[in-house]
Amino acid sequence: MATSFKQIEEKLKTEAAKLLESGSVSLVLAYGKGYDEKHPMPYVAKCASDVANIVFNEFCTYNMARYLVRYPRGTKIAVAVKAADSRAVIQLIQEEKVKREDLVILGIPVSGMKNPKTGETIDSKTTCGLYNPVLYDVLLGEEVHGQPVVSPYDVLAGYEAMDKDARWAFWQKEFDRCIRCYACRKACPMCYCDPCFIDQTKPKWGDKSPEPAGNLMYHLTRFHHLAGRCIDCGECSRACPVDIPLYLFHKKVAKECEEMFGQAAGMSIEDKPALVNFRVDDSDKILE
Amino acid sequence: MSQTVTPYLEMSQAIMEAGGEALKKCYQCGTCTGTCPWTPITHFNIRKLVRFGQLGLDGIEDLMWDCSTCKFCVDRCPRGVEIIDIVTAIRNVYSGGGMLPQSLRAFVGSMSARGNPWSGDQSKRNDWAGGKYPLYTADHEYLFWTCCTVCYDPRNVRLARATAEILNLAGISWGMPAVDVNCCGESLRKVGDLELFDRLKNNNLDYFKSQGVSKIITVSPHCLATFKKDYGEDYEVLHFSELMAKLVKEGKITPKKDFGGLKVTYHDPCYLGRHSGIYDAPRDLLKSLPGVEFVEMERSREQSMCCGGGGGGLWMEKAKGERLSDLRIEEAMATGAQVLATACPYCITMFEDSSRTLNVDEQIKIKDVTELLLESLDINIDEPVVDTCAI
Amino acid sequence: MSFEPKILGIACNWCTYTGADLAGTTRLQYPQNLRVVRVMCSSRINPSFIFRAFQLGADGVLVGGCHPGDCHYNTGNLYARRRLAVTKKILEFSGLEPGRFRVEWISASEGNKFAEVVTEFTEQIKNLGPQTKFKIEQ
Amino acid sequence: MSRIGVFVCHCGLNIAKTVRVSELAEFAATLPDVVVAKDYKFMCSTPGQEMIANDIKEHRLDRVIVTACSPLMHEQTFRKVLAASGLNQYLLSIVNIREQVSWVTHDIEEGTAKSKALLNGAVNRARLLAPLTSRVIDVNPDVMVVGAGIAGIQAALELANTGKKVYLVEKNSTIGGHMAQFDKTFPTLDCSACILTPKMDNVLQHKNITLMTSCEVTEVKGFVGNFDITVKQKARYVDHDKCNACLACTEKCPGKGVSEWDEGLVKRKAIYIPFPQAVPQKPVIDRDACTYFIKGKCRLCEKVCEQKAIDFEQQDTSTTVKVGAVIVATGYDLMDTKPLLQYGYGRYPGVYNALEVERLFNSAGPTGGKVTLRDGREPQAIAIFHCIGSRDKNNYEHCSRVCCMYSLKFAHLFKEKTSADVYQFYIDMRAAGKGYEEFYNRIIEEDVKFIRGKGARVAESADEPGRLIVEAEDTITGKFIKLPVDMVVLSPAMKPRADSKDIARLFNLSTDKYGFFMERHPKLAPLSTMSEGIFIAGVCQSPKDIPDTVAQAYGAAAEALTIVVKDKLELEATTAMVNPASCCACLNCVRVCPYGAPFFNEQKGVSEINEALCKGCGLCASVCPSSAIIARHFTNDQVLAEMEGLMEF
Amino acid sequence: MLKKTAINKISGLAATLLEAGTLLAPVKEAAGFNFREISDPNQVDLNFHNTILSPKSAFFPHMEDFVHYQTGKSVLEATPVELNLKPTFLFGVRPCDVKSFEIMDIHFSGTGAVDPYWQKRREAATIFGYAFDPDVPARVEEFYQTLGIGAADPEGSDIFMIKKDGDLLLKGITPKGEKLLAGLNGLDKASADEEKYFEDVIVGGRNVKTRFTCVDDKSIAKKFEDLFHVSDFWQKASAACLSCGVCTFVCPTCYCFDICDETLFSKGTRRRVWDACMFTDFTLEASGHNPRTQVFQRLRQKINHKYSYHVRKYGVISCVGCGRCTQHCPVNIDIFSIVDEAIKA
Repeated sequence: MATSFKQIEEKLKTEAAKLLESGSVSLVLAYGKGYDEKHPMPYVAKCASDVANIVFNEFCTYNMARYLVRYPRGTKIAVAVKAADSRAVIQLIQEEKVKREDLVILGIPVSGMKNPKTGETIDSKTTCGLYNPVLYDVLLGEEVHGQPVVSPYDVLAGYEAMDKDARWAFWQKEFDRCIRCYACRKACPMCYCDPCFIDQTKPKWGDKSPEPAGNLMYHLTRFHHLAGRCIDCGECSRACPVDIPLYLFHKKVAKECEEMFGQAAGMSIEDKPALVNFRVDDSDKILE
Repeated sequence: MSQTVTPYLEMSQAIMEAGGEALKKCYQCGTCTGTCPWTPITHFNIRKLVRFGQLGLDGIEDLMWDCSTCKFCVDRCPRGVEIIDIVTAIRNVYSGGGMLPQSLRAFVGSMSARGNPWSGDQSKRNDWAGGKYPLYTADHEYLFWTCCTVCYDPRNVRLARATAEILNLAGISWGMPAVDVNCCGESLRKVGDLELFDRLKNNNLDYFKSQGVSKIITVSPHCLATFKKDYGEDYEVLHFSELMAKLVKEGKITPKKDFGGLKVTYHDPCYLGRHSGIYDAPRDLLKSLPGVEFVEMERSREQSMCCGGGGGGLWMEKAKGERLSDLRIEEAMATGAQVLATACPYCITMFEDSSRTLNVDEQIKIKDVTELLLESLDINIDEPVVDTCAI
Repeated sequence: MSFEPKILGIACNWCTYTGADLAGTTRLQYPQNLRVVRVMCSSRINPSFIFRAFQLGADGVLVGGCHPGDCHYNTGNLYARRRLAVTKKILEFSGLEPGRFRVEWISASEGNKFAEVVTEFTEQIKNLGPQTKFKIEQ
Repeated sequence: MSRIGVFVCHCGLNIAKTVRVSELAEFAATLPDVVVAKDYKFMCSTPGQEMIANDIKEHRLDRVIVTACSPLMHEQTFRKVLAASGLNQYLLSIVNIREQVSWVTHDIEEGTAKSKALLNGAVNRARLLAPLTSRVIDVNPDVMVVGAGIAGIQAALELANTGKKVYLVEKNSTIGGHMAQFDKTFPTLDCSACILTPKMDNVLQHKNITLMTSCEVTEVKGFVGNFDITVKQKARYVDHDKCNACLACTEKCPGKGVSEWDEGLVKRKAIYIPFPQAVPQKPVIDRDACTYFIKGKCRLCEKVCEQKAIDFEQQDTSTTVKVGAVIVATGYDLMDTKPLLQYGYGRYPGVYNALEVERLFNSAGPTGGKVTLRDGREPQAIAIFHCIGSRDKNNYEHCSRVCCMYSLKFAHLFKEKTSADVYQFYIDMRAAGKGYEEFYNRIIEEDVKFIRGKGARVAESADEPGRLIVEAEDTITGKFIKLPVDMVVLSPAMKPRADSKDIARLFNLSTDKYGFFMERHPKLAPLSTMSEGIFIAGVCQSPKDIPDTVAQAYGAAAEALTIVVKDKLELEATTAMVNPASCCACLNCVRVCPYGAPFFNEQKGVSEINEALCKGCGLCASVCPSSAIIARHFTNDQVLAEMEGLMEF
Repeated sequence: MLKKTAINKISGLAATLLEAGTLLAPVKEAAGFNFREISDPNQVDLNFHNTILSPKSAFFPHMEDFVHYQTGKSVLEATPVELNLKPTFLFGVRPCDVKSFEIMDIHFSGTGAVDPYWQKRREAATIFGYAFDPDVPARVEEFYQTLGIGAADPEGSDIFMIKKDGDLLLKGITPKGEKLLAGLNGLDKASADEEKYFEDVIVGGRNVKTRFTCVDDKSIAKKFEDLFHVSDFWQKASAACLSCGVCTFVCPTCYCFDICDETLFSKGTRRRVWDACMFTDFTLEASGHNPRTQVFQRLRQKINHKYSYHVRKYGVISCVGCGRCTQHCPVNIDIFSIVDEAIKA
């Protein structure tokens, strides 16, 4: 029997209070009240009295790993993570953006999350399909079992089967809508570059205006930068105000990377990010 | 007779255009001649043939019909010259000029008229089956490609039936081709009739496409090599020995009968060995038969002798003492083997002939690996009721 | 007039560029559709170079590097292999014809391979026709 | 706004034949920022260079584009012109319209069109070129020579004689290489030992040479002028400092090993010197053959050694040597002919390979210089097969260059030492070299039979046990020859040392497909490599004879000297740097750099690059997601601009 | 005079307008509704509450080309982009959004420096305001009432429209609107009941409940001025902020832009593109210095600009309470809550 949202919230509060009171962390990245119940917000508790503001419900979709890089290296942080979020933490550890010993990972096993924008239950096909955190120090509930096991890549079948021209037309339609608000990269826990390559003027990789060419350059390059790093939380797609299904492309790249390099992003802190790594016996077949 | 010749480069050009491009590469070291199985027993000189081709010299027509396309020279050639392509091209150029030897005319004629080399009635192509086996449809996994020789040649019909029975025993999903398919055309191509070859090929390809064929089993290594290399399409083609070796290995079929110490040697057909690189599958099969003592001949595997039946040799007359199959039988007998096994209907035909003319057909039996396997599986095939033509 | 594609080549200085020079030194003939950018190592190739090349109207892009294991910088091309493989997958999933992007390992001694690859690739691009998807229309 | 000058070279007709050079110059003149565009017959000639220099001054050029041959050819030439004219040499761009245009097409339309596109790209790139300053580094004056065959010995001696300190590293326990195995050398037939051993001795005595035998290079760090090379001293189990070379140990040793020196034809002791003139003439223990190491007891050698030089506890040790330049002269192996089943090598005792025969002739060899077969008989008929594995698509495509001549030498020596009939089976007789044709004529007159046809097969004779039948076509008569002989000599292909790819990796050398080291330019820089400061000599580059090898050794020594005679050295300035404002501290650069040049500055929170270690490959720039790394001379801007130019027309 | 048409026959009206010029109207898209230029009258869909993007793009497009140029040998050939506008009908704008045009006018023409592109587009346009549906409650994010805007304020519209059951009632507000309405074919005359209904809805609109807090322009400006240095307030407010540009891009009163030159080969365009004060590089100076590197600084700037600086400079809050920024914020940052907190602080 899965732990209820309310129970998780209580445990989250208890753990947060304990950690802050003992001084073992200086902040807890969790969820707090928003302007109504259906719209909670990412929340940073900095002292024991902040803990009362912590909430957890089915609308707390945000990937709190995204906020880790905001604090100076060495800050002791407790972070509440769901399944995919924990993978983001692992990936950040791999990339040495945070150190394992500076973190207390509060794992939340959960299913049935809802998108606060639409109020609908999030289809697990649009995320990494895990329910339990991969890495945690404290698990704030019982592991979720018995949910249908979905391959994170099943959703791709239809798009992979598409004729290339149809697929081009599909993506063109999607990317043409982009208004370059950059919510996708800002919501992404792995997009911590500032400036982003697309903001550069020297070199100027692509047009700044939301035109097809610049949009294509921005998105394709971003997919490449996230290759082997995207942990499939789906935040980019949920953040997008014009509903571009970015997760599809990220999934495709993640799938190819997993097949080619035998490693999925954010599954083990022992791994090295796949694209700044190699094996001498990598096959030339990957280029075919 | 005058020694004076003038190089006739137009002829050389014609040969290159017919596919003998490799002429240019040859530096006349003689490795081919030194390797060629014909060199010690006939006047045939493969290097000379290439040299005559390079310069377009007269006299080439006396040399060009002896090559049995065994590929030994090609494998050894330090320049990587595709000598068989040159032979084929030369034959094409000259036979196009009406220089086809008498013995091949019936062969080519039958190919042209009936689509098979044995003057067989096309409608009777599948008579060997006696209606017992299904025609290939898209529902079947494999097309079992029955070589014309196993369909029409009475000696080889056993091979077709043996294969069919083993396939059924192993539970393979298969069908045989419709009667309107043609010979794969391998020998025809090697005797140089590239145009007719293309016709036969396209007819077969149309059939494959119309039936949605993707996997093919052949009994003849000649069909195997042709489908793989000359049809320009990507079918999964398996020689029957490969499939059987796999089935035995996986335990799908288990040879039972004990041969009681039968001494068997194996002759590598050129088109299965050097042309297709399959050496182990038939050996593995033979070794899996209980009570068979397997012996190798001196020249085996990559260095195997040729039976002389390739490149149109099967249809040509050779004088006694100029037959490779005779030499090969002697070599087999020197091992003390009671059975000379092989895996090619052409080799079978050549060796059967030789063993009779050498009068040793009682001492050494010629068998296809398939036949031995069938025997070990205790399957009895009735004598086929087929109206075969005269050969 | 028949379609004459524009093909962008990006070649590493030590192997493929030198191999291309060797093709010239030995007077091998190949189609003139390829225009080569020289970089020091195939690992210098930023994936965005490839995207940009197609946006600039390249009908095909050919990347040449040292054979894996023979990189002048030891391991550069081993990284490049992975990065370019991902680039290729991205291009394909976006809907670009798979044949338009190719990576070949051509050593400094393989002038003939360079000529062969260029000839074959040019032919392939001709068959694919003009690249219109990424190209920015002006 | 730049002021660009474009200079189009005709290269005689090399370019002008398939590119309309004047049209190209006119085209250049229409491009933005191009203030002068000219074409000229030979831009690299003195008048050509002067023209560029004058135009730089006259038109106040700040960028120069030379449209000519490959930058690998003349980039340095024209950089010097810029430098002499007061312009930073990195403001030069070369457009390669010879190797990559005019020589690869016959069509002047295509050639001209492609040249225009390439030039347009170069103009785009030139605008963005930045002046760069070369780094100046101190140069270590010492040199390392790897491999102590005739090439390595000669190079080491030359360098040492100029007063430079040389580390001569040899894998084996003695120097000398293959040449020390020979008895006579063609075509003069002078005694190999007589000309080589004095040199070997010189090496040992030379105060400037540090001889490192039984040593292997395990790691190479640093760069031209400042290499740090780690050398592993393999355990010899004999303390050579103590050993006085009395060799009492070798007499008493009961162990038996296979003599590598004698190509496995005989056995040697477990503690041994490879041959009497070995340098150093001090023994080593072969662990695999030593009774003590195998069975745990014996130590006879230790007992007889008065110097107490035997040390069974000795371990491999490593030392690091600092040098300014390296000469690699690792030589060759013969190809293994066992897989060529048709020749029966390894199966029939009568079949020998060339090096085995060299040992048979050698008076210090296994038979004391007598030619006897493995069964002790003297051969009555001998066949020598040329081109075994050489000139052969299935094995090695190259001609091994020395086989014809040494096969002739063998024939002579066989004639001299036996009464056998000698047959040469050859494809083409190659005797280009001083005195070589004369030598060939001499051997013909010695009644050696020449059969023009490649040996096809060796079989055992059915009639005469122990004899061999060789088969081949005599292509001159077109007859098939079956010849009974007692001995067959194979002249196998020369191939690089089995570990040449490892050496290449260590020293960052390119190799061809067989593992021969690639020279920087086949004609103009045959001894330099793509790695600055590393030179090659001898057969490790390609098969060659002793005179050529020695000539290369002299050359390589001179090349190495050009580096180590200087105190300071200018390095390429094309390194990478980090723009700290854009660095997002992802550490990708730190992770990927093969040279460890980038590092993370914790204090500033950004990556930085140690430019002394940077070799300018640009890998860091491409893995930098925020484009913070600038790969100088190949910046993102420059590449993108060039691409845009190339694709415009 | 009040006219009417059945909402299910709206395409007829659309077709008429389309014949007369350019029609911009709400269109249903994958993510929701947006104003788009209509090519097919059937595209017009009034079954919306409000659009994702505000209608500001009708006068201030995301991208506006100013000059096309060609780089040449020595001279740059530049051709200014002329706007040749047909009469434009901006159809179905909610009252709070209509109010935003008034605020934007200050910047693009009101201070004396006239932006010709804005002005020309503005002059060519006839605005069809559209009251929020009286039967549908306001969205939780909306708070236009706080800013004194009614759900059915006709001011600022040329023609104002109110939905009544299946009908759409239209009334000319300005002379321009009246004239246009009079000339439109296919509209029915409304009944007296409907006239009364129309006026009732306008009045009732004043009382439609949205979120409300008492905001006085001057005092809120002062309040924020006082809070400027209370960084704790801003740190808390921005703790979740991702610093993306969604809020500014959907905002009807954000008008910041960047001018960029986009060049390819020898052709180029000088173009105005929306920019966002929430982007890091918004304040990046050529020297490399950036006065606003922290998220809280940027959020503070945005809110101060709207509620403090703007009031001081132009006497009016630069916010119309449409609630788009809150609704589309990926992490639910709510400007109303921040204002409310500030008042309480």
